[in-house]
Amino acid sequence: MALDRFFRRRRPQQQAGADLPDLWTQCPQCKEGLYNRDLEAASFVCPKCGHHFRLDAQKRLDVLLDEGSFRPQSGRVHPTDPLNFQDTEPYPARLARAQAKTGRPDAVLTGTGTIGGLPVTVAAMDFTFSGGSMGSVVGEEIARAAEHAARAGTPFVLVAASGGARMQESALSLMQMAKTTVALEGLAARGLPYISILSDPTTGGVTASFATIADVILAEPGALIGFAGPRVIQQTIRQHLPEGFQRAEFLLDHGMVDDVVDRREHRAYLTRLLGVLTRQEVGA
Amino acid sequence: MALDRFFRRRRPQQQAGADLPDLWTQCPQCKEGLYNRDLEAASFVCPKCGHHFRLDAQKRLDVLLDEGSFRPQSGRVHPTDPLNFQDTEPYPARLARAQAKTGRPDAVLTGTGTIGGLPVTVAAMDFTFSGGSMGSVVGEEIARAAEHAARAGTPFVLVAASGGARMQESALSLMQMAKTTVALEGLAARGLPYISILSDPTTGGVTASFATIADVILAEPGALIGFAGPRVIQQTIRQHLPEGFQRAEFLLDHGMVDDVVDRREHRAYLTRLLGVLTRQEVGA
Amino acid sequence: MTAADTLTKLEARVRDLETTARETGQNLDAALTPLRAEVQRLRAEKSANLSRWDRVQLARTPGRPTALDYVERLCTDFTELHGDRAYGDDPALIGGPARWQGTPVMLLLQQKGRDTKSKIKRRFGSANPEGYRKAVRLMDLADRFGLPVVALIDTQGAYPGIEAEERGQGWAIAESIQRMVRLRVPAVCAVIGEGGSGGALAIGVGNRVLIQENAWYSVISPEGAASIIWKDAGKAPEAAEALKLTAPDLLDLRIVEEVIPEPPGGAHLDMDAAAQALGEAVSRNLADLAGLDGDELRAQRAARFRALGAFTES
Amino acid sequence: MTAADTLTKLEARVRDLETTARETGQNLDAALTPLRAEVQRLRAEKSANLSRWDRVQLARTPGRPTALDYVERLCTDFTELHGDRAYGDDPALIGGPARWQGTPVMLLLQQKGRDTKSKIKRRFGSANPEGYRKAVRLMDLADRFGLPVVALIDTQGAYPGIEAEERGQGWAIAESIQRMVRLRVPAVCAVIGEGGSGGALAIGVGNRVLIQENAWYSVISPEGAASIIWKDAGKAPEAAEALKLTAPDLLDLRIVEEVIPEPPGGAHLDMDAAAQALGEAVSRNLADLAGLDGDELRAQRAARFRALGAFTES
Ligand SMILES: [Zn+2]
Ligand SMILES: [Zn+2]
Repeated sequence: MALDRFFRRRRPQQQAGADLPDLWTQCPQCKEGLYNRDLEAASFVCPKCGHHFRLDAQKRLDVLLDEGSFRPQSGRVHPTDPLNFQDTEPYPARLARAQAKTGRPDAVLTGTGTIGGLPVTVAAMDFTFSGGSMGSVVGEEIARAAEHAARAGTPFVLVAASGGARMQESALSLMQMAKTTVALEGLAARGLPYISILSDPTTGGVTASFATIADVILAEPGALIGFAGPRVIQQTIRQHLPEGFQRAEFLLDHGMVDDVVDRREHRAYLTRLLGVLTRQEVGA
Repeated sequence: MALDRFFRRRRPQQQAGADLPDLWTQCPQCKEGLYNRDLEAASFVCPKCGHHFRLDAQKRLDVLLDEGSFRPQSGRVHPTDPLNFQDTEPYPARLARAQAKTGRPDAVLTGTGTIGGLPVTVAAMDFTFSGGSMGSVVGEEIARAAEHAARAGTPFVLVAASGGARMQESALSLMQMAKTTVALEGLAARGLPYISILSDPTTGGVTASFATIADVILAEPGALIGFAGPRVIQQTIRQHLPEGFQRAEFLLDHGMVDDVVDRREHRAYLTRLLGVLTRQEVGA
Repeated sequence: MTAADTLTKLEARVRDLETTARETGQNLDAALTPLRAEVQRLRAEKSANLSRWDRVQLARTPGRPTALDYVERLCTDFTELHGDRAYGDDPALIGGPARWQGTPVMLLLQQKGRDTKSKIKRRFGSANPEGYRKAVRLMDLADRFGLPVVALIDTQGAYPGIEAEERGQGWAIAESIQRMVRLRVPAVCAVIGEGGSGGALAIGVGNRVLIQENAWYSVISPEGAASIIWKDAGKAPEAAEALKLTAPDLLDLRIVEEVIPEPPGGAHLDMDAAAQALGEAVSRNLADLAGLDGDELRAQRAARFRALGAFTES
Repeated sequence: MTAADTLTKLEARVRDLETTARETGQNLDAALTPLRAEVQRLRAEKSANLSRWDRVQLARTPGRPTALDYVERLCTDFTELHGDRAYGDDPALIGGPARWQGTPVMLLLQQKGRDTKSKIKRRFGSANPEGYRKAVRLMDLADRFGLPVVALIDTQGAYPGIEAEERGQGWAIAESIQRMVRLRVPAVCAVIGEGGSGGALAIGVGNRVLIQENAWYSVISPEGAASIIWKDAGKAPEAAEALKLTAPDLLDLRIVEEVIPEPPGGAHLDMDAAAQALGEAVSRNLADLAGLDGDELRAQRAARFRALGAFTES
């Protein structure tokens, strides 16, 4: 019930984090033509209408962390094909394509960096890799990052972007929901903050596990966030979905997220918040 | 906002627990004439329509506990007039009248007994005393009973019946909500079950403190249970209250009570439940 | 004639003879006994050759025992506790204290309903957030009173409704998973029919996870997978193959510790026998865990789930 | 002429002179300084003679500082966290981490609103169950991160609405009280305006409870009490007398540890000075508690509330 909506659809004009093919990009919301250089300077938020372009994991961490502070940790763990999964093409072929496209073994990038000078451990999901779907590698890397944060005594900041669990690893994908939850226990036990940022889209198993048990949950404006995808809901209940349903602002109204925060404010917001939660004076 | 509805109204025909003036009583719900002897044999539940008559504290414990097992503990703590409270009459005069009527220092009766042979500590609020209002003595006796249960290692069973906190002790009454909560901590810490039974009516401060933090909450059929009284709500929102609003069955639908249990089943229900929760073989 | 046709015919003859025996008062055991034995043999043979899709269909057979059918056969002193103390009571996910073959436990049950009316009321076992929040509350009680948790899983998934989303379906499932990770009492989970997605895992974080022979457990239903892959829910049989969702598959993947045998032909053909096998398996696993203290139980459960996943490392 | 009339007239003259000074650019301090001193003296005199009902009215004066007015003056780095993670976000009871005069704390604030629109949105500070459930969540965070809790109480009571009852208003308040009893961090509460009933106590279970000079705290509002006693909310002044709901009364009853002075005439006449006094009192109490560990803080708070009540024993 996870990958249905995003996995196959392409919106190349929205993949601002991928290689930008031209000098400018059209904003899908206000249709304004934007110079890519201006867009990047604005953290890939449309300066005209505030539309938040989707970001790949590397761009995400560039935007979030203090400049030049990122040190990657993920990358050594690689996916396999435990079920010998075959649909319209073999799973290994899918993986190879996604790996070639992103230059990444799987749909997550983790490491360390600083925010406002404060050392943090981070994980960013990569929607450009198989719709950010969560299989064994995503689960393992997030678990390791959380465990690293606990060992190193840093806050853990995770950016979610996922269509849900990865079908091609079936129940093994499902188990990542429990595995990541287990790994996050060390942070709670040590009084270290865990912050999740839900970006467009965050649905399925990710929403029903690590992304929503954070101490503080932020959402990006307009992001689609939910457990069941809108299409599945519509099929089940045969009912019109209300305007703005499952959008970040809707979730704020319904008490599910701590705030909807413009991407351009993320670093300042986290600097302020983490400083208090860790009882330190920070701000670089 | 507590006592408004019940404190002054009298429904003598419903006060089955008080002295029954005649040989028979008319059921206020089905209007059937019932022999008092039959009514008592049926735990003061109308055998025709199931209407649960209100009970005073002594009758309540007679119905709830194994016959002859009750040993009172409350009774030595007496109310005072800390605020020198004066409305249409002085508080001490009110107290004296209620004491004379009930033969009790205040609106609660506590002690020990057995249910299905299992030793328990109990507290029953007495609606016939000032509408079961909670002042310092009610708070103190409930706190002591809870503490006794923790010391003695027994479950604690409380029957609520209250219009709310006692106005005549103002903020001191309010503080009983915190005091009783503090006293109940010992049970949770020792893994001893705390069961509350909400009877008609349970409103105000009692609903917002000890009565609703029980491990298991039962309600009697038809009982009015809520925080704000219906009249206060109607005055505030100037809106019609839905049918069955704040009744036991409504609360069950809304997830607030574990079950609505006929008074005639209370002892059997608690025997079964407490046996499992205390991991004992019971049943007398 | 195929083995399946033979089996169908023999089953009909057994029923005929049983009817005749009842009607005439004659003892026909001399004839029935060998016939029944042959039926059992053919059922076992059939079971061994079931496709994954066959098993999915068995897991959905009308008349397959529901959680409450097992509870009625295995438990005493069950007290169903209602409500999440915040919004509502969910009839799709129920529970409360009981004695499981005599042992005090806390039950968590996904209950599909046994007739049309109760199936609708219980949304075919698809819980709303209230169900998962009630589960959290019951796990709090289990910890407080030292009651092992026994969870019977039987759902196609959490309910995908507008209101469920409004009230935080994902949040509620995540909290239930987290609460179960933190349990300091033993938890034994058994998939007794369908184990669909996060809605199943929400009460599936056990020290031991068992599955009945003809139950399935997967990240997505075969229909859901088929809709995504081939845009055609009708290709569910193919999706079932690909998803490796049967009990033997899950045992291979170490996602379950044990496959609980069902009576030949499926649990619905002999509820008592099915219950007996389930009861024994759960009780035995509870007994195994009884020696561990709260820290050990929590650590064992954490280690069990921390280890799940398939990857290589360079 | 009464002292009150004199005060009113002198206040008007001070305003006139200030206006003139502004308009003409003349320095009129020589005239203003003695006038202002006399105004201060008359205000202090008036304050000492206030009836209980006068103070209730002061607590409700339009323009009296709200919780956020104090936060703006005393706190830095406030991050408002929203939502109960189950149903909604309540603007009547808000909170989040901040630095209170530099000290990291978790704020819990009953916020009435500062203009008509925000007052309506915030239901004049009367919280729904979501508000209290959010408070519970914030207390969880406070414990996790070792942040002392600072609660500013200002409500006529929890909101008495149909939906509030449906979603368990009583349950939510009880949970908030219980959560606060269990805190392992210091909790300092201050009643800054109205402290009405369980809706106020829900965030009032502090190691120290303070109250501003012109705030009130009672089991029921004067109007509510008057409605019950005399069937006439208009008799609220008499009820206020009977309820002994003022700061000095509560100090006598040991329900509060400390009365925080307000500027002469009330906090609304000099928000900065009122904030300064509140900030100092809270900070000093936080400093007092800083040496205690989690067990001690919990025990001290429990003992404090366990001891409250008036009775005799035979
Ligand atoms: Zn735009
Ligand atoms: Zn009747």
